[in-house]
Amino acid sequence: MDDRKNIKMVLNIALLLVICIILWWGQQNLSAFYIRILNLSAVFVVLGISMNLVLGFTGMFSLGHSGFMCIGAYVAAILTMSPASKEIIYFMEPITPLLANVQWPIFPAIVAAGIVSAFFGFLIGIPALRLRDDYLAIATLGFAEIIRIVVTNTITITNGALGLKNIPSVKSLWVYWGIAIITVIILKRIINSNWGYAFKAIRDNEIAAEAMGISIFGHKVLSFTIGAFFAGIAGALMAFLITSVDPTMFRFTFTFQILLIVVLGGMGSLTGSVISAVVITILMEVLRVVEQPMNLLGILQIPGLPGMRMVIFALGLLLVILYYRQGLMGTREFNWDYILDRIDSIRKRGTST
Amino acid sequence: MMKEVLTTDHISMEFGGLRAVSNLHMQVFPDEIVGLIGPNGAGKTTVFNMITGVYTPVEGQIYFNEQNITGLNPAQIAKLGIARTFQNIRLFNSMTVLENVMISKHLRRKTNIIDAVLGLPRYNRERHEHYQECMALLKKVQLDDVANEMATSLPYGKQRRLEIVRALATEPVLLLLDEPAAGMNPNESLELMEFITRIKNEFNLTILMIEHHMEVIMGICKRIYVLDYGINIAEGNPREIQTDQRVIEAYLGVDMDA
Amino acid sequence: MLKIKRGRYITIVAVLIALSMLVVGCGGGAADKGTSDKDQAGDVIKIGVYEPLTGTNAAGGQMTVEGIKLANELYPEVLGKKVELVVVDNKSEKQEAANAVERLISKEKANVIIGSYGSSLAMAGGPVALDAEVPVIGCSPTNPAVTLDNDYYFRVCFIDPFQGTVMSNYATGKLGAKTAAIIQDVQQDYSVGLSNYFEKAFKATNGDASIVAKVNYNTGDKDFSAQLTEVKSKNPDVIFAPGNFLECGILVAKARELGINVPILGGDTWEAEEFLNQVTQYKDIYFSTHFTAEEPVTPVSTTFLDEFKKAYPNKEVNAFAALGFDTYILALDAMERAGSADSTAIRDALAATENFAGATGIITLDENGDATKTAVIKKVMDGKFVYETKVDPQ
Amino acid sequence: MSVDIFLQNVANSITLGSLYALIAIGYTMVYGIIRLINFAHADLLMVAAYIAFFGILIFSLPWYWAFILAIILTTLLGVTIEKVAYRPLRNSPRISVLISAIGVSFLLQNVAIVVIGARPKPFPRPEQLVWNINIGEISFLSLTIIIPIVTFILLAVVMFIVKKTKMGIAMRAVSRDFETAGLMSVDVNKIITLTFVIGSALAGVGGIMWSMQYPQVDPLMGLFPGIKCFIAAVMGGIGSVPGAMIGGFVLGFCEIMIVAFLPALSGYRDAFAFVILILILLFRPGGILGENTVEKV
Repeated sequence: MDDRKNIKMVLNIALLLVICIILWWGQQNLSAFYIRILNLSAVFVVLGISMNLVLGFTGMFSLGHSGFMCIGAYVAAILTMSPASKEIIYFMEPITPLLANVQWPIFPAIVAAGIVSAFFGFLIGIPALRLRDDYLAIATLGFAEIIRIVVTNTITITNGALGLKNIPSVKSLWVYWGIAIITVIILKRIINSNWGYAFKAIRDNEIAAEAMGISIFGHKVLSFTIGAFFAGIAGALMAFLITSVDPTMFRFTFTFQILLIVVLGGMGSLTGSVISAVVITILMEVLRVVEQPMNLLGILQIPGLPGMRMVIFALGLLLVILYYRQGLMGTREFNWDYILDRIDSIRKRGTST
Repeated sequence: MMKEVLTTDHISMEFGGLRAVSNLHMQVFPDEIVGLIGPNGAGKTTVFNMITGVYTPVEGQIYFNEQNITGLNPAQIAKLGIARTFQNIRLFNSMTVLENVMISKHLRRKTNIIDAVLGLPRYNRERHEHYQECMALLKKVQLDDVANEMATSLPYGKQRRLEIVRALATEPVLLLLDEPAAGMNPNESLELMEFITRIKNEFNLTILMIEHHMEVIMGICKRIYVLDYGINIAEGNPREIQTDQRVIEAYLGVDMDA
Repeated sequence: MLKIKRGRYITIVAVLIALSMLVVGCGGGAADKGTSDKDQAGDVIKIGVYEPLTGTNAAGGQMTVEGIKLANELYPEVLGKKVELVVVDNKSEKQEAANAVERLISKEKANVIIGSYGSSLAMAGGPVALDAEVPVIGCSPTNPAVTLDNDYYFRVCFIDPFQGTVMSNYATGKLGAKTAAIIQDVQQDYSVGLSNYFEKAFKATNGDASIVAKVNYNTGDKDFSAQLTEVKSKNPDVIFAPGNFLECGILVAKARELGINVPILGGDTWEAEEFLNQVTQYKDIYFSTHFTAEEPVTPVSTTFLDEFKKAYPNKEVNAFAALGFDTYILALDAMERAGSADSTAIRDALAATENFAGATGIITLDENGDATKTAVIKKVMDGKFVYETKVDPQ
Repeated sequence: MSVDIFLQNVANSITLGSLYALIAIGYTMVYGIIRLINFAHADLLMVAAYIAFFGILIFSLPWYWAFILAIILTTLLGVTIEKVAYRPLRNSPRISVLISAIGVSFLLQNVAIVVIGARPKPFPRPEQLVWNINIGEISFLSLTIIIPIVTFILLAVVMFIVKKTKMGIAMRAVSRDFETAGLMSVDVNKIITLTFVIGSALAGVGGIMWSMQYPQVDPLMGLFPGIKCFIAAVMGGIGSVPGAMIGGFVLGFCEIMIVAFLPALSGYRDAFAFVILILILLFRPGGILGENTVEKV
C-alpha cells in the first residue's frame, strides 16, 4: 500500500511536469488565437469546478455565479487600472477619490477579487441558504441580478453602463492555467477532506448529516462562500483576458453556460467539469463553421445560420440530463489507483497466460 | 440515587393543532436500556426528534446530564453526546462504508479547513487517527471487510448495523435506536439483541430504543415506557408492562409482534 | 414499455439532428480549408468583419453587414488581388467579440478588420487588434472611449459628444424647446453617454433647470408607462430618449398613446425598420443619423443608393448599411494609398485619411481616428424616415 | 403628484398587473402540481406570439383564428415538453428536472433565433381590439380594460376546474402527493398532462395579450416577463391560483409606483422586484395566500 502511495506521488509530479512542458510549448508555438481560447477555457475551468462544488458536491442549486463573477471582475479592474486611464474612462462622473489613485499589481488584485466576492457570497449565503432547490435557485438568480443592477447604477465606483476599459492585459497561459490548476488542487483537497465528506453527506441526506453532528447551515455557507471566492477569481481573470468589462456581460444567462459545463461534465466530478469546460469552450469556436454560409461538396449552398451553436449546446444539455444524467464522468474522478489497478490486472493476465 | 442521563420534563409536541405527544415525563439513568413502545403513530419517533433537536417541544424542557438542551439544533445535541439511528435507514448513499463512519468523526475535529487545504501535518495526523478509530469500530462489528464497498451495496441487516456504528463513531453517551429490529426475522433480531447489549457494555452507553418486536424489548430493556396517542399510559419493567391493563387495551387487536 | 420505445425514438432523432449539424459543420470546415489554403499563396486580401448577428444588437449588425457585402460585390479587388470577406458573429457578447477579433487576426490572417456595431463590443475587440497591430475600422460605434488611446482603431462615424450637441442645438434652435426630459437606458453605454452630452449642451444653452426630468429604464424592459407618466407630469417641451430601437420603439409609441405629443428626439440607433414599425402612425419624432437618401452628399452616395436598391429591392436604405459600405471602401482606399496590404502600412494610410468621399459624406479622421463629418437629422412622417436637415461640424 | 397623474399611474398598474397575473396563473398551476419552475413557460409566451404573428401576417388569417390557432399549438407544445423533457425525470432529483426545464427554454429561444432570426418583428394589433381611450388627462389603451377582464374570466374558469370538477379534485390530490394520489386510483400522468394543457393555454393567451400590449415579438421576449411573473406567483403563494392573481397585481402596482414616487430610483426597478421576491421567500415562503408547511422527518 505504501509503495503505491509513493508511486502516486511520483505520477502526480510527473503529471504536473508534463502540464508545465505543454504550457511552455504552447506559450512558445501557439498563435495568439489558440492561446486566447485556451486561456478562456482556463477561466471556464475555474468557473465550472467552483460551481460544481456548490451544485454537484453540496447539492445546492445556486444560479448566482454570474453575480460573483461580476464583483470579481470589477474589483480586479478597478484595482489594476492606471489612475491616468481612470481619469479618461470615468468621463461622465469622476471615480470616487478613494479609488482614483490605487493601482495594484495583477496577483494581489486577483486575490482581492476573490476575497471581496467571497465576502458577498457569505453575506448572500446567510439569508439565501435557508432556502432549498428551486427557491434557492430563483433567489440566488435574483441576487445575481441585483448585484448587476447595483453595479450598473453606482456610477462613481463602476462607471455604470459605460463599463471599464484599459484594464491591464494578461496573455500568458501560465497565469490562467496556473490559477486553474491551483484551484483544482485546492478544491480536490477540500473534497477529499472531512469537509468534503460533510458536503457530500449534506447532499445525500441532510437529516442524517445533521444527526451526525454536522451543522448543515454552517457547511452550506462555507461551501457557498468558497464557490463565490473562485467565481470572483474567474471574474478577475475574465477582466484581464478581455481588458474591458461592463455589467451586461454578467446576465444570468451567463450562469446557464456554466451550468451547461457542470451538467455535461457530471455533477459531482471535478475531472468532468475540467474536461467539459475545455471541450465546450473550444467547441464554441470550432462550431462557428456551422454558422458560416457554406456549400456541401459544391452541390448545395447553405446560408449561414447565426445561433446554431447555441441550439447544439441546448440540445446537448437536454439529451444529457434526460438520457445520460451522470454526464461525462458522473461522480467519478480521475485517479491513479484505477489506472494502476488496470495495469496490474493486465500484468497478471500476462503472467497467468 | 444515581443522576439521570436524560430527562424529558413534561414535553409536548403539536402539528397543526394535532397533539402528537403530550406531557411526556421520561427519565433514563446511566447504562440502562430503556424501551419506548406503543402502537403505530403513537408519537414515538416524534419523541426522538424532540430529544435530538429536530423539533422543539411546544411545552416542557429536555435535560441531558442536567443540561437543558431544549431548542438546541441536532448538530449541537450530537456534539453533546446523543446519537441516533433512523426508522427508515438514512445512510449517505454516494459514499463507502468507511466514509459513512468517517463523517461522524467530523464533529470531533480539532483542525480547520485551511489545515486541510495546506495538508498540514496536524491535519494528516488527526485524519489518520480518525481513520484508525473508524477501522477499529468496523472491525468490532465485522464490517471491516466491506469498508470500501458502497454503503448502499450492503444487505439490509448490515446497513442497519452500519447505521448503528455510524452513530457510535460520534462517541455518544446516549444512543437512541429507532426500530433497530424492523424487518428482521426472529434469530436475526436475536443476534441484534446480543449486538446491542455488547456495544452497550463495550462503549458503556445508555440506550433508549423504540421497538415493535416485543421479544427484543422484553429481552433487553430494563424499563419500558408505553405511548398511546402521544400519552404515556404506562411505565415499568417488562413484567409490569405485559400485565398492564391499559397497555393490553392499547395493543388490543394489534399483533404483539407487528 | 411503449414509453421507453418513444423515449428511445426521441433520443435517436435528436442525436441524428445533432450529428447532421456536425457533419454539415465539418463540410463547411472543409470548404473553409479550401479557401484558406488558397490565401497561403497570398493572392487574396482578407478583410475581417466582426458584427453582432445574434443577440441584442443583431439588427444593427446585420444591416451593417449588408452594406459591407454590397461594397464587396461592387469592388471585389484591390492592388490586383481578390478581396475576401470573413464575417464572424460576436453574439453581442464581449468575450465573443474579443475571440472573434483574435480569430480574424491570427487564424484568418485578416489584413484589416471592420466592426463592430455596439461600442462595448468594439471596446472588447479593440485591445486585441492593438496588440496584434492590425487596424480596425468601426462603422457605427459612437462612444468616444472606443478609439481612445488605441492607435489602431478608426471609425467613419461621428461620436456621441457631437451627436448629443447636435440634437440639443436642434431642440433649442429649430424646435424652440426651453425645457427637456431625458429617458435613458441605464444599461446601455450608448444611451447613458448620449443623454449625458445632450444634457450638458442643453443646460449650457437653457440653464440648469431646463432638464425637468431624467428617468431610467433597463435593457429588456417593455413597460415604460411609469417613466413616461412621470415625464408627462413635468410637461417638457421635448423628450430626449436615446437607446436601443428595441426598447425605444415601444417607448415612443407608448408616449403617444399616453397623449404625450411633444417632439421626441433620439440617436442614430433609431434608424431601423424595427423602430419605424412601432411608430409609423406618429409624427414629431426626430433623430440624428449619418446618412440620407434625399440628399446625396457625394457621388459615392448615389452609387451606393442605386446599388443598394438593386441588391435589396424590398429593404429601406439605412445609415448602417451606408457606414458599412464606407468602412469597406475606406479600407480599400487606404490600401491603395499605402500601396500594400501590410497592416501597419494600412494603419498609417488610414490615420492620414483626409476628405475621403464616402457614401455618408466627406470623411476626415482626426488624431483620435474619429471622423469629423456632417450629421443628418431625420424625422418620422407618414410612416417613413424623412430627411429633415443636416448639421455640419463647426 | 396631481390626481390625474396618479390615476394615470393606477391605469398603468392595472395594465401591467393584469398581464403579470395572467401569466403567473400558468406558472402557479404547473408549480402547484409538479413543484417545478417551468422555465419553458416564458418561452411559450414567445411561441404563441410568433404563431399569432405568422398567422395574421403570413397566412393572413383573421386575428381571432390566428389567436385560437396560437393557443392550440402552444398548448400542444407545452404538453409535448412535459412528456419529453419532464416526465422521464419525474422520480429523479428536483435539480435535474429544473436543469431540464432550463435546457428546454434555452433550446426554444435558440431554435427561434435560427429559424425566425434574432431581429424583432412588429406584432399586428387587431384594431377591433386595440384603441385609445381618453378620460380627461388620463389616456390608456382598450387593453387596459380587456386584459383584466380576460384575466378574471380565465381565473374563474381555472378556479372552477380546480375546485368543482372531478379533475380538479384529482389535481389537488396529486399536488399533495403523487404516491397516495396514485393509490387513490388517480391517473397521475393524465392529471399532469391536463395541468400542462391549462398552463400552456394560459401561456398562449398571456403571450398574445403581452404582445398586443407591447407589440414587438423577438426570440428572447419571454425572458423578462417569465421571471417577473414567476416572482408574482411566488409573492401570491405559489400553487395558489388566486394568490398568483393577487401577486401579479401587487407586483404590477409596486413596479409602477416605485417609479412614480421615486423616479430617481427608476434604474433599480428590476432589482426591486427581486428584492421583494427574496424577502417573501425568507419571511413568508408560503406567499400571501399559500400555507406554510412543516417538513416531517
